[in-house]
This record gives sequence, C-alpha cells and structure tokens, in this order.
Amino acid sequence: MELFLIFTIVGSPLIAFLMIALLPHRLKRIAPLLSISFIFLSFLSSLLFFLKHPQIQETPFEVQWTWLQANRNLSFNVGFLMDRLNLLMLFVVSLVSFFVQVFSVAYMADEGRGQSRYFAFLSLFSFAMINLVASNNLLQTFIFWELVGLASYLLIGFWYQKPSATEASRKAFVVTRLGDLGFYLAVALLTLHLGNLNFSALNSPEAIQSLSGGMITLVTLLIFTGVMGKSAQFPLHIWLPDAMEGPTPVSALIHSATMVAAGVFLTARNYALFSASSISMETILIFGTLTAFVGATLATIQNDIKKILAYSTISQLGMMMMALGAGSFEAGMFHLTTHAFFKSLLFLASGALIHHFHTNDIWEMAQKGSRSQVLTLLVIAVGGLSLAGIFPFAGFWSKDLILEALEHKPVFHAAALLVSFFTSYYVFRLLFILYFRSETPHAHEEHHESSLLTFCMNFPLISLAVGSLIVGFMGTDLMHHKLLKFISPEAEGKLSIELMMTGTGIAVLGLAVAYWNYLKRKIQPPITATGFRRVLEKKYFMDDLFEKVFGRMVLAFSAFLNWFDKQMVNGKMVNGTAWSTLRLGALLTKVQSGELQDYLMIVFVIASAVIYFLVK
Amino acid sequence: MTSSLFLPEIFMMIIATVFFLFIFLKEETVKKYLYPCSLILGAITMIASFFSLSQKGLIFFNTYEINAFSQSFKLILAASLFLIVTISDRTPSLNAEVKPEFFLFLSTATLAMMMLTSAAELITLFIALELASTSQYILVPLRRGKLLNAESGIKYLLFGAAASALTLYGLSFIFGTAQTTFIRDIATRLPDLLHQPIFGVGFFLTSVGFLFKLAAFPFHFWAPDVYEGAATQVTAFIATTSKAAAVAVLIKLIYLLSPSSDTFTSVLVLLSLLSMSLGNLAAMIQKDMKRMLAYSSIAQAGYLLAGLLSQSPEGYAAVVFYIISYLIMNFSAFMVLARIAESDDNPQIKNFTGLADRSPLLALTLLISLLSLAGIPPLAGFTGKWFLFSAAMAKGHWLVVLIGVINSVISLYYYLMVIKEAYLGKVEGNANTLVVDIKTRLISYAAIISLVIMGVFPTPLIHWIEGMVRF
Amino acid sequence: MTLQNLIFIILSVTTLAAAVMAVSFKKVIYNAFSLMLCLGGIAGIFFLLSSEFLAVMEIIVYVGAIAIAIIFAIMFSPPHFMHQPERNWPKTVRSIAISAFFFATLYKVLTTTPWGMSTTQEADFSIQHLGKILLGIYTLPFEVISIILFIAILGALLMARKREAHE
Amino acid sequence: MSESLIAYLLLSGTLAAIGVYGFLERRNLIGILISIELILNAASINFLAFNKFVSPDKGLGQAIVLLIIGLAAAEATLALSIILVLYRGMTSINIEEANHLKG
Repeated sequence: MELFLIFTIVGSPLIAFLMIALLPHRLKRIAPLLSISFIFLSFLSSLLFFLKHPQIQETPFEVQWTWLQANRNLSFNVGFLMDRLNLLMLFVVSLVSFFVQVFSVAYMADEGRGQSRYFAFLSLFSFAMINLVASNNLLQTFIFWELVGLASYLLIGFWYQKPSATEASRKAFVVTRLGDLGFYLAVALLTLHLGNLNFSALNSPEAIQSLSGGMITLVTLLIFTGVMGKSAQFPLHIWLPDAMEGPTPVSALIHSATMVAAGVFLTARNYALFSASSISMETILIFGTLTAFVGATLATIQNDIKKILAYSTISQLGMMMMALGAGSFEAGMFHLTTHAFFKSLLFLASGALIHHFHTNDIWEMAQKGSRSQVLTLLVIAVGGLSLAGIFPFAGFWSKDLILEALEHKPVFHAAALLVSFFTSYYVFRLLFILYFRSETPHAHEEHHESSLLTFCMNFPLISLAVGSLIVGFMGTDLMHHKLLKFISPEAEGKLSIELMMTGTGIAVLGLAVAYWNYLKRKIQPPITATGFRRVLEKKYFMDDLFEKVFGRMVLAFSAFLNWFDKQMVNGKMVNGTAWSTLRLGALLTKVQSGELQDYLMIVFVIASAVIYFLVK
Repeated sequence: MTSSLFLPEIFMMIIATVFFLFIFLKEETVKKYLYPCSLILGAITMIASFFSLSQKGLIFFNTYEINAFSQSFKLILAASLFLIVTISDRTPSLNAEVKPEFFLFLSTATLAMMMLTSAAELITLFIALELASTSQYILVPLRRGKLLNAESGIKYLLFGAAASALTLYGLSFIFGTAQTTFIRDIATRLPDLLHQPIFGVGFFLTSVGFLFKLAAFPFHFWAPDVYEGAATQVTAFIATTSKAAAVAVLIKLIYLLSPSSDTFTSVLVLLSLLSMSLGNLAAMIQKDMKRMLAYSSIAQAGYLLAGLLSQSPEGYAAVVFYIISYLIMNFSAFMVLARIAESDDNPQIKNFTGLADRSPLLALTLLISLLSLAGIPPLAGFTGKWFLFSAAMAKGHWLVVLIGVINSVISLYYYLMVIKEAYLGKVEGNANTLVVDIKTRLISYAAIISLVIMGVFPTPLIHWIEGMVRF
Repeated sequence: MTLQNLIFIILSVTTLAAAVMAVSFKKVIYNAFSLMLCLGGIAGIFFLLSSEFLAVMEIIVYVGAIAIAIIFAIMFSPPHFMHQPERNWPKTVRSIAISAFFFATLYKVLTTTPWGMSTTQEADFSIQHLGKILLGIYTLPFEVISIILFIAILGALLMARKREAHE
Repeated sequence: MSESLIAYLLLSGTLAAIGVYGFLERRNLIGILISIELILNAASINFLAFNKFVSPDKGLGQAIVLLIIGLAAAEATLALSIILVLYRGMTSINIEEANHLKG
C-alpha cells in the first residue's frame, strides 16, 4: 500500500506528461484537465500517505532498488525516502503546482495549440520536482535536478518568437549548468570516497567521521555551487530576473515557489554534512546575506512588476540560506514553506494584472486604473504584507524565526534587518503605486471572460491568500508549533517579544519611507532609464534630511547595484564563459576548411608525431 | 559442418545476390517489390544471426574465428542493417533506378563488417576492411543532384585510401617483427615483441584504418563533409553500422595485442580527449543537422576511446554497451531526420521547428534520443557513459573523466537547441501534420522503450556483454 | 661491389627518380609515364627479392592495367594544354616538410630496430607454394578480393550510367 | 647491399615519403591517385623484403602482395570513375575546387 501510494505520488505527473505528449490532435483540448487531475492525485496521495503514517517524524519510510552495479562494492540505487522534510516539500510542490495549473487554464486560454505543450511541460516539471524531493540518494536527486533544469529551460523559452525569451532560457541554462558542474564533481567525489550516496548514509555520523574535514568542506562547497545556480544565489542569481520572460504562472511555480527552493531543500537534506564544516556554514551565511541584500535593494527600483517579484525572490532565497547558514534548519524550511505560498500568490496575482492590463509596468497599470481590480489588489496586499513581515501574516512568523536564529551574529543580524527594511520598502512602494497612485478607470470596459475562466483565475488566488494567512500560525505557540515540530521535532520556536518588535519596527520604517517617497512627495514614474537621474536631481529631495539620508541613498545605491549587476556580473563573468565557448567552437571549425589536403596534412603530422613518440 | 558456422555471412551473400538480380528487373517491378523484399531479407538475416549466436569454431584454415563475441556483433550488425533498411522506403536523394544498387552495396558492406568481427588473421581483417570501405565509397556518391555527392565521395575515398595505406604499412611492420599474421600467434609472442618499439608503431598504424572508420581525432576530418554530402540513409549507415564494426575490431585488437605500455595508453588518452572536445565544440555552431550529428559522433568516438584506453574487461564491456545504445539513439535521430527531410535531404536545425505539433511521436523520439546522446540520466546514453567513465576512473584516468564530464555538459547545449526548435518553435502558416506510418511508429516506440530500459535496468545486458567480451 | 648490388643501386635510383618525377611534373601525362617507369623499377626490386612471379604481375596489372587506366582518365579530363595552375609554393614547402618529418620518423624506427632474421633453410619461393597459400590460409581474402573487384567495377559502371541519366 | 633488409626498408620508406609528398601537394586528383599507388607499392616492397629476410614461410608475403595489387586495381578503378563524375560536374579535377563542404 505504501509502495502504491509512493508510486502514485511520484508517477502521476509523468503519466500526465506522456498522455499529453502522445494525445492525438483532436483531443489536445483535454490536456489541462489531465494535467490538473494528475497533480491533484499526487497531492491526495501524499496527504493519504501522511494520514496513514502520522508518526512519520520518528520513523522515516524508505524503499530502494539497485540500479547500477559496478565492479567493486559500489552500486547506485533507485529509491524513495519519505520523512517529514520531503512530505512537507511534497505538500508544497504538489499544492502550489495544482493551484498554478488551475490558474494557467485561464491565463493561457488564448494560447490555442500551444496550450497542450504548455501543460505537458508543466507536468514534466512537476514530475521532476516531486522526484527530486522524494529521492533517497544524491545521484537520483542530481538526475532530477537536471530534469528540473530542462523543464525550466523549456518553459522560460515557451514564447519562442520573442528573442528575449530565447536569450533568457539560454542564459538560465548556461548559468545553472555552471553551478551544476560543481554538484557533479561533488557526486563523483562522494561516490569515490563513500560508495553509498543514500542521504541517510551520507549524513550518518560514521560517514562524516570517515571523511576528512577538508574533504567535507570541499564536497559541501561543491554542492553549494550547484545550490547557488539553482537557488539563484549571488553571483549566479542573474538568470532569475531574465527568466521572467516565461509565462507568469511558470514564474509563480518554478521561479519562486518550487524549483528555486530546491537548492535550499538540498542543503537542508544534507544538513548534517553541511554542519560538519564550519567553513561551509560561514560561506553559506555570507553568500546568503549578500544575495538577500543585493536582491532586496535591486527590487526597490524596478518598474516591471515581475522583476520586482523576481528580485524579491532572490532576496528571500538569500534569507533562507542565511537561516541555514546560521544553523537554524527549521527557520529556513519554515520560511521556504510560507514563502512558497505568499510568493506564488503574488506572482499569480501579478499575472492576473498583466493578463488584464497587458503590461508589466506598474506605472502603466496604475495609469490604466489598477484600482479597479479590487480582488487582485486585496490578495496582493495579503501576499505583500506577508512578504514584508507584518503581523499576523505568514511571513512575519517565519522571518522573525530567522532573525532569532541570527541573534548571536550581530553583523548578519543587522544585515537581515536592513534587508527587512528594503523588503518592506519595495512592498509598500508596489502597493502604493498600484492603489493610491492609480487613476480611476475612464470607462468601464466589460471583459467577457467566461465564468469558468474567472473561477480558474480567482480560485487559486483566494486559496493561496487564505493559505498565506493561516500557514504562519502553524508555526506559533497558538498552534503548538505544529509546522515547526513537523519540520524538526527538536524545534523550540519561542519568539522573544523584543525581536518581534524590532522586526515590526523595521518593517514600519520601510513603510514610512515608501510613504514619504510615493504618497507624500509623489515621485513620478521615470520616463526612461536616464530619466531616473532627473528624479534624483529634483530639488524637493533636499527638503528633508530624513529623505536625503534614506530616500536618496536607497535609490542611488540601488541604481549603482543595478548597473554593476547588469554590466559586470552579467556581462563579463557569465555571458563571457558561454561566449568564449562558442567562439572556440567557431575557431575549431576553421580547421574544417573543406580542403582535403589540409586535413591530410594534419593526419600525417599527427601520425608521424605519434610514431616518434612511440619510438622515443 | 563448417558452413553452418558461416551462416550469417551466407545469408548476407544471398541477400547481396538478390539485390544484384534486382538491377536487371524492370523499373516497375523494382518499385513494387524491392522494399518489401529488403525488409524480409533483412529480418531473415537478423534471425539467422540470432540462431548462430552460440556457435563456436575456426574455419578457413583458422583465419576465421567464430565465437560469442563475433556472433553477438554479427547480430548487432544485422539488426542495424535491418533498421537502416526500414527507413529506406522514401529516399528523396536517391534516384529510383539506383535503389537496387544502394541495397546491394549496403549488404556487401555489412557482409564485410561481419567478416571483420570474425577475422582472426590480419590480412583477412584488412581485406574485409577494404571490402567494407569500397562499398561505402560507392554508397556516398550515389546521391543524386548537386555536386556535393561527388565531392564528398572523392574526399571519403582519398581519405580512406590514405588511412588504409597507413594501415597496410603498419601491417607490414607487424608481419616483419612477429613473422606471422595470425592474431593469436602474435598474442603468444607478445612478451618478446613488446620490447621492440617497431611493434608499437606497427600496431598504431594498423589501428589507423579502424580509427578512421570510428571517426576519431585526427582521422575524423572526412566525417562532417561526408555526412553532409551523402544521402541520409547512407549517412545513417556510416554513422551507426560502420562504427559498430570498427569498435568490434578495435576491441579485438587491443584486447589481444595491446602493447599496454604507458606511451600507447597516453596516445589513446590524447586522441580521446581531443576527439570529444573538438567534436562537441565544433558541433555547437552547426546549422545543418547532419553535420551537427557528424561532430556529435566524433565526440562519441572520444567517449568510446575512453572506454578502450582503460584496457580492462569492464572497459571493453562498457564500450560494447555504449556502442549498442549509441546505435539505437543515433539511429532514431537519423530516422526522425529522414522523416523530416523533404526534397533536399539536408534538414537544417530550423527545419525541426514545431515538430512537436507536426508529429508528437517523432518529437518525443528525437527528444529521447538526443537527451540520451547528451548523457542525461536515466537514459541509456547516461548509463553507458557511466560504465565508460567508471572503467576509465578505475584505471586512474581522472583527466579523461573530468574532461568527459565537462564535454557532456557542453554537448547538452547543442542537443537542446534542436529540442527547443522541435518543442517550442511554432510553424509559420499552416502546420502540415507529418503522417507517421505504422512501421515508424513501432520503431519509435521500440527505440524509446529500449533507451529507457537500457538506462534503468542495464544489469542484464551488461552481464550478457561481460560474458561475450572474452576471447 | 657485386653485380647484384649494382643492379640494386641502379634499380633503386631509377625507381626513386621516377617516383619524384611522378609527383613533381606539372603535366599529369608525364606523371603517368613516370609512374610506369617507377613501377617497372619496383618490378625489378621484386625480382631481386626472389619474387619473380610478382614482378611479372606488377608489370601486367600495374603497368598494363592501372597505369593505362590512369592515362585513359587523363585523356578524358581537361586536355593537358589547358591552363595549368601555378605551383603553390607555401603548400609545396609545407608538404616537403611533412613528408620529411614522416621519413625521419620512419628512418629512426627502421634503423633502431634489431631485425630478426629467418632461420629456415629451405626457402620455397615457388609459384606452387604461393598457389597453395592462396588457396589455403588466404582462401577467404582471395575470394573477398574478387567481390571487391566486382563491386568496384559495378560502382564504376554505376557512376558512368548515372552521368548519362543526368544529361 | 642487395642482401640487407634495411636497404630495402629504407628504399620503401623513401618511396612512401615521396608518395606522402605527392598526396599533400598535388592539386590534380589524378596526381593524388598516382601518389597513393606509390605508397601502396612501398608497402608491397616492405612485405616482400620481410618475406625474403624474416618470414619463415616464403609464400606468405608474396600472397599478401598479390592481394594488395588486386586491391590497388579496385581502388584505382573506383577513384577514376568518381574523378570523372567530378570532372563532369565542375569541369576541373583540381582537388582545391572540391571544397564546398566545410565548416
């Protein structure tokens, strides 16, 4: 029975994918139905599994078979592990997938024939992600890690005619592969040194003892490069904002809630191994902090709603990493869970706006009368308040847990507070612009969407909004730390009142600055990129010292970071690698000149050289 | 009875004769019967090879050795010929009047390759190689139309002639030092011979002819030009069957005669590294699909060499496993290519646009075969590479494994370009649906399933192979 | 210096000189005639190596068939009074360097190897013995050669037929 | 000298090197074919020299050379016919003009 359930969990999206892929043309229309019902089946099965094994916390369930038997005592296994960590992830992945797919029915309604392709890819992605989560060993995880990357690549480039989409998918691919190279090496090293890649074996005290300290550091850092690629940690974060070229539901599912969280999950999965190396933990903490900071500051000056959310995702991923690096496993995973809900909610809501206004620009949305979209704005507010960490929304609880974890590291604690400030600033900036700066719509143009489509759009929004409200409470005293205990039985999760006050205070500070800038002073939308400078030079900036210190610094510093990001990290470091590889390829084909005798010269020279070498 | 030992070859010869007789028939008759006839004959040879799997013996005055290794390879060769025949019903770039000749030369080439796997004597080996080459020299310029056919034909022939001249020169050195041409006799004298560098030189020069067939660096230059210039079916034959035969011979030669000196191994290491890096890098900028597959096959030759250079039973088994999976994945890529090819028979990568809309099955076949070529788990290509690299790693060839892994990463780039075209591209105007006949459907399903099964449950196959790679 | 040595030297010099001419004259027809001379010299070398039968075969097959076929082909190809391309000196120098490198390595290999000598006394160079070998251990290659010749001729015919079909 | 193996081997080596030179330098396809014949003949000389001085069986090398001569004939026939096809196509038998397939 357990086995059957596990197979249903991991297999149903694959069945959906294959069925859609092989559907004859006439039946392509039922693709969304197939996709949605199978992912729901997957969710139900994991729920059922949990209900049958409420004690899963104490006794994880594991099955495995031998896959590759090599000569020595080295073999690779295929298997599934069910413990509290995966079950949590399984709930998150399948539930968010389900909502996103329902939403997609409405969002992609105009796509025509492409729709079945879209749902096939979504199913493929869900399959890969669920298997990544359910794997019981590192190699299998790696395999699905790659498959997840492939699905993401296909979905980012879904709107193929747009050159920017193609470019973005290529970039996402190249950058994440760059990180995966490290992961691959880590797998190879661990295979060689341990021979058993099961997570239970990897994280056992014996394995950690058998490896030298340097080896643990090396391996964990190599795994972390993979994590950096997938979870968009600085400086490999650059693919994520570009990945917003994909359809918005895709961004909601992959680039905010699930795939990018895979890196955090992988770190959590091998937490014992990571904890064994203090250098690795420090590295994670430092990179997490950098990422959180860079992401949050960059989010403050974007005008594209998806870009705001993308940078915000980067920053939140950095926060999760900070929690992990600081040694608080449960805080990181708790934040991952709450983040999955409110961020997918935000993305879907922004998708609804984009769908309605046909633009990504928040200023344009405001011009076209975003105020009229009451429901959408309401859920954005729920998600945004949660993201900003305002009591009593989900993000509040998880963020405070992170702050608590950082309590004994003053520098990082300060950095986290700074990040909270920026977060709150850009959230309120978004809300203020969309609601208070909105013009009243001139005419009430009727949208003749069918009621089914309206339902498909609203149902996920409302469900996720409710989720964002209640999930937070599951980690609190009120609910006896249910979620936290679920993540880790030892979790304490006591929140000190001072910390809660600082967190809220910082958030309110962000609100205040946003209020000053966008409601009081009414900063105008920048006309062009250079127009931005003009904003900075406006006289009324000087009116208030408070603003001079914060408002201007925030904007200028963010602008500088944005420039640095675009020019240096993005241009030279990463694209340079891809570019030079391609150039090398072009150079090599120069040898293939089409002249037979040029070929033969090389042949004879090399043959003679080999002979010379052999006789020497 | 000795003739039963020669069964698969006899069937090949009968087939060749039948196709020869077809030349003299009227064109309508040929049109009607040739293709069904070739399918039946191909299937029969496959069955004959299957039933002679367990035979053992020496014929032709001990120059011809029948054993599990040779018989298994004959089955592989017969199967791959059968596959090539199945996609030869619609040949846009071959004139109808040369179809019988096309099949005739295919079958003589396969006959020669079967002989290659059994030859226990170097001259027999060489002559069989020449028969295989000669048949392929004719197949390449058979293509009609542009001048490219003659150009690729002459390039292939002259390059091949240079390679076989070097082989012959090497053979003369082996003959001069070992004083015999029987492989087993040489093997018994190996301890004496290994002192003499001239034997190593002779061995290397001899292997040039087979490295040429394998398209390994630096004997690969013909491959892109010939792949592009020849008809798709011929290209598929050269890319799959011919390589399998070359691999069989190289395994045999290295297994029995390998001067397992460090210098020889380092030569192989160098060739392997250069093959895979050059192939993958050059493939990235190709527009023509056949040319891209040519470079990709050069890279695959590099991976195969990585298994050969380990010079261990695991390595040889890995090479055989890989060549079987390579045959399947490369063949299915070519099958899709042949279905796509319309009038000019040289599909560009952009011709794959919207394949998923035109024919979901073909697109899926292409996806699986290309991902397998790139070595994405859990497909056969990955498992094969895993065996290859773990054999190389066991002998401490870290560099090869590292570069191999980096190369797999690079290769994914250009395979994905095609997949992206197929799955994300939209056909402009009205997308004409590709009609996929039942035979293609069956082969597609079989290819997909076997690639997945070989990837997920490789153990039975690898056990069978380990039993067969023994002399 | 024995007569045999003298003959060897004369034959070698003739062969090599003819070979050089066969690859260096700009007019192909001269190359072909030089090739015939060179092959004749090689036949003489075969004779010195006690293989009279092969010397005869060399003359009959090579000089009589292959070289003649080449000359026929030259007759079909552009007339030799047509414009001859100028010598490409960089390419010539490159080729000389490579072939010199090739020869140097061969020289090194050949001169450093201690060649074992045959110990058998009764040296049977006879045609009868050759025949026994051809129909003995070389039965299969001998048969395969016939297939090769057959398909080569068929292929050549096919090319010719194809050409007609095109025009 | 005529009784020393090395003299024959060096003769054959020189012949092969001349063949290699012609192979790399000649632009005329027939010239290239001639060069191939030179290399094949060099190998034949090798075989016969080894046959005479090294091999215990004096028929082996001769048989091999006989087979090589047969092969050379087949190869030449085929090469010439393809050359003629090429000539019909581009009214030239210059190998450097057969360079459309590249990259």
